[in-house]
Amino acid sequence: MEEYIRKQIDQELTIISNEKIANDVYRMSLNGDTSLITAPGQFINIKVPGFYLRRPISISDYDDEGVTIIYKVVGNGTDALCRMRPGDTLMCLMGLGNGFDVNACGDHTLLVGGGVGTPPIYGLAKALLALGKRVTVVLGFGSQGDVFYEDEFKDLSKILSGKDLDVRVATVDGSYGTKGFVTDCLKGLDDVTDYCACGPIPMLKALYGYYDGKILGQLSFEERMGCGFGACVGCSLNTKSGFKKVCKDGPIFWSQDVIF
Amino acid sequence: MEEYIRKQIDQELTIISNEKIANDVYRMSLNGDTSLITAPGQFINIKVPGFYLRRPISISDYDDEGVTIIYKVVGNGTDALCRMRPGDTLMCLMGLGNGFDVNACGDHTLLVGGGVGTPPIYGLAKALLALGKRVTVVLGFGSQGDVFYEDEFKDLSKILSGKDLDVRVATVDGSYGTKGFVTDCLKGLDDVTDYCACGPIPMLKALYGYYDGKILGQLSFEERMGCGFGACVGCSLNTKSGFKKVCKDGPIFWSQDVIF
Amino acid sequence: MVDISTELSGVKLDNPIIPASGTFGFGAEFNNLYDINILGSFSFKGTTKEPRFGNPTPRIAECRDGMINSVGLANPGIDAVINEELPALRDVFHKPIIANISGFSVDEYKYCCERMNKEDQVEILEVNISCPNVHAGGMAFGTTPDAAAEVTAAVKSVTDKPVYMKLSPNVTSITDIAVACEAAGADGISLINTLLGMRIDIKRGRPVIANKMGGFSGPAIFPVAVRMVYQVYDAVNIPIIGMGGVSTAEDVIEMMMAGASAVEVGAANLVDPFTCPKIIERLPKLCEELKINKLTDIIGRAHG
Amino acid sequence: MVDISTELSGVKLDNPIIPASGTFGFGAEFNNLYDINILGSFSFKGTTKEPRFGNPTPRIAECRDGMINSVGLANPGIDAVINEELPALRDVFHKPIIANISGFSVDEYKYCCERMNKEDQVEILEVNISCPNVHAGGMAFGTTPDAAAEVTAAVKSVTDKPVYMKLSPNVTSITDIAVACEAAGADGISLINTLLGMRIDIKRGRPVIANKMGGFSGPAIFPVAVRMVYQVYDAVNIPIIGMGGVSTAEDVIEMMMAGASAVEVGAANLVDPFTCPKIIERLPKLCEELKINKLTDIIGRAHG
Repeated sequence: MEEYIRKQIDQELTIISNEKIANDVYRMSLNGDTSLITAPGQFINIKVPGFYLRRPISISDYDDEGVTIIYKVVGNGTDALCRMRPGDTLMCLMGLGNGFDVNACGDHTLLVGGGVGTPPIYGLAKALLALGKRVTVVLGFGSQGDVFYEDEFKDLSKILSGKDLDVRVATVDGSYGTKGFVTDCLKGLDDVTDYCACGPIPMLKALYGYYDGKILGQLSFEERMGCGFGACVGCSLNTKSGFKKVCKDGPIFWSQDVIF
Repeated sequence: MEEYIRKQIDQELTIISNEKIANDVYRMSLNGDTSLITAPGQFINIKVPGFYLRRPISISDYDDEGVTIIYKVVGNGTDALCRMRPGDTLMCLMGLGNGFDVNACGDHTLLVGGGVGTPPIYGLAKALLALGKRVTVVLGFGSQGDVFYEDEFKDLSKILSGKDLDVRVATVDGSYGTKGFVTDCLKGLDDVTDYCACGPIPMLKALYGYYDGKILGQLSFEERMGCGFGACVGCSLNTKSGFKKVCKDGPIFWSQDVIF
Repeated sequence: MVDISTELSGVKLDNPIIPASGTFGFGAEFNNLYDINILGSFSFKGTTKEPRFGNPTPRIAECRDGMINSVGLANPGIDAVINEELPALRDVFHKPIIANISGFSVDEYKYCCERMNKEDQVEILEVNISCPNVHAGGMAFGTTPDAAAEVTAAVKSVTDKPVYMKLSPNVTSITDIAVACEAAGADGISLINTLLGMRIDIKRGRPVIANKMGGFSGPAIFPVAVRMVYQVYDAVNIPIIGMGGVSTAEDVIEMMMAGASAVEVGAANLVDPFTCPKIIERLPKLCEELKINKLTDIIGRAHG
Repeated sequence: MVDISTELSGVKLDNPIIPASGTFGFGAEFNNLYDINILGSFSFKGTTKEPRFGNPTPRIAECRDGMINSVGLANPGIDAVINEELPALRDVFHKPIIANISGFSVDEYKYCCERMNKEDQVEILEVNISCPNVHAGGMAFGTTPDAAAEVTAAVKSVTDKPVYMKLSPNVTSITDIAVACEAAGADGISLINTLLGMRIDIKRGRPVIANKMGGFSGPAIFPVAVRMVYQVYDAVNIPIIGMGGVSTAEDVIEMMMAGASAVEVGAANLVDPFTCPKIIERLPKLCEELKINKLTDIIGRAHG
């Protein structure tokens, strides 16, 4: 079959670890070919044995050897995923979506993650810090038991630039960090040049309203997908520049394009 | 749930071995609870992962530790079965069907197996020899490559009674043993008191015709089954004593009851 | 403590789980395996006036996540059912029984329902106007509103037990049929019966089953069943027994949220004979997880 | 050497494999993954007169061995299809194209088919009278023989390309619809479109998809598709494109034995984008195993 194949996006990955890191939230590391991943904010689409549709999960981190994903158990498919063990293999469509445009980021980029929207922000932070850019991280969760990756973000700073990274956490119920939403954590960040965010729509909308067009943002959207690579048009988004496919034209859209 | 359960027929068995013994024919040994098996000629109904209906496979041999089945790859389900490995487990409905009535067998029982109808005849031979009864075995196959278990039958004799067991083999194309059908191997067996047979309908019918009501036989039937335990009435057989379920009233029927 | 009881036309059920007709015989096979008194009720093998062998074999075919049967209403006939099966069942089963009735003419439906009307333990009549297996049979009645109404009115005239009409999904408008049954006096609707399906053995180049086509059931058809229960709930004001591929407690909840007051479990009994006990065991726990205190509260909830 | 070529109304196809409309866009996504010239043909995204966003999201739900979509004929509209999509496709795809047309009035069907008639690379028009997603749309035409015939006659009057009517399975008698289309001049029949299905999110107690119901496809519906292709093959004398849950070379053979001259592959493309190349690779080997020398020999073989 090789002669017809132009881009083999369906790769077999092997689970290295699969561990719980917060309420219903798991981190899975997988070994395999990552050459198709081109930017933070992309996702992989996972065939979970026994389920018909694949599960699109954003990439938290990757290197030449494999990827790390962080996912929440929200249904039967992710429940089956969290029961899989090291050594098990998964077929994954690799390197889907546009990802964040790191070159478009300014001198001080605000990075915002809400709940399981946090993982792609981690990969983005790593990429921006590697480019020597300045970032501030704000994470929002429901409650203390939902919080994850605050330390991992702080560690990034030490490894990459040697000075402390400003990482702020809000919880809706106030059980950890600032009580409230991510927009309650933005004090003293007047020199922010742009923002990148992934999380629930109300959070994206609140950020959009907070900055009111004064600075631009890259916003990552979620939608129920059929295929994940632009074929079925299941996950459409109506934007100011026309109908877009969240899986292929997105999942990252510029704030000025979004219709809230 | 235990308090409602009266008879837990759905048992988990572990595969010990799974090996090819003839063209498309495999022998699988499974470890597990065999306490529900009561007679040779019964079958187990196997849930092959990925397939909706179970696969009914007759028991070739069993002891307190487990069962041996011999099956032919005839479709996707049995193909998946033959790819399973030692250590894999299978859920099986145990001890289904009536089995052969060994006490009804006479002084010299002719045992006839045709193709993959041979396996239950092996367990039956073992049971009858253990009771000190005399048997003659006739096996029919298509061709030399299809032949299996001739040696195992002969070995039975040595172990159980110390003298040679008369085992005759016919192949349709004459590439092994007598050329022709099992009914071409019956010379010199005038003192046969009764017969037990498992194989294709034409073979059963030929035997029935050969003995023409002079001696009685126990005939094992096959039919596509839904459940295997008498619930769906998928595998009915119209007999002289009424409509019967092959899975529950059979698979063994007395020759005088059968309408050919 | 979660209340998982429910009710069908005044008949109280300890739980909504009812083995579907044709997958549970007259209960004896399953009563050997577990105490069938844990069930809410059960719908016995579709009964006709005369004994029937049914269609020629083979009459079972496998599908992805389902199966096709063309059993063709094999049953011992109403005399044997009343004289042999029901007395035996009475000895072991002390819950309400649903009598499933099929027929090949309006008179035959009437005859059987009139006979069943005298059987005390039978609390509901489920009238199958949908079995797709019999060439000259049930199919016709279930495919037009007029014929469905005619059968409904006829059986209602000979029984004072609640009558549930069991509908075929192989129609353009399931709501038209359901509405016609309600208007003709039906006390409830059972749906869905099997979809008409077919498999071909590619090695032989012939249909797998002798009768070519048959009734397709199993988890594969569940989304069609949920859709039809949802539509019929909007269209009628009588209770619905939902069925079609139900295999888990989650499926039961989904079917009730679509509009079912009780749920029949069919093909699943055949591949795992302990399906019903497993669902009944799991149901209260699942209700707790979903914060459901009283199961009947969720009937039709998805209509929101 | 096995001959796996086939033919639809004089249009020769190297093999019978055709990605189904709505699962393959206008080919660009898949052409990045493999050379789509290996396909027999492909049926592009259902096109309407005006651009359409389609139904509100979420519009995808998962089922056991299948999925529900309520995309609702999202497409860029016929102007953009003719001016942008087809020229781009022409550069990369050199096999016959099937234009899939939907509409909300007879005039709209006519308008679109007349426009497509001028596109050289389009060799067959597949007219969708069955999409169950649009409230005011296609559904009505596909559910009565008269309306199906009206659309057929209208589009035939404006094109000299072969017209294949794509039928909805959500009807009491698929053969009545097919026969009406044939009588009105259809050159072929495509079937089946999706079954109308629904899923409910039991955590929220609400339908999974915004539009409540949608089109159910995938391996789960294959037995219904085989049955309908078999029935329609008996009822008409024009070629059939068979579809509905086809995922493997074995499914292709089964569909052709039921009566299909070519086979569309739908949902399977979405879960494994390499499904069509895998089938095309496997098909000659499977034919050898089954002792089939010429694939067209098996069309309708199961009718015996």
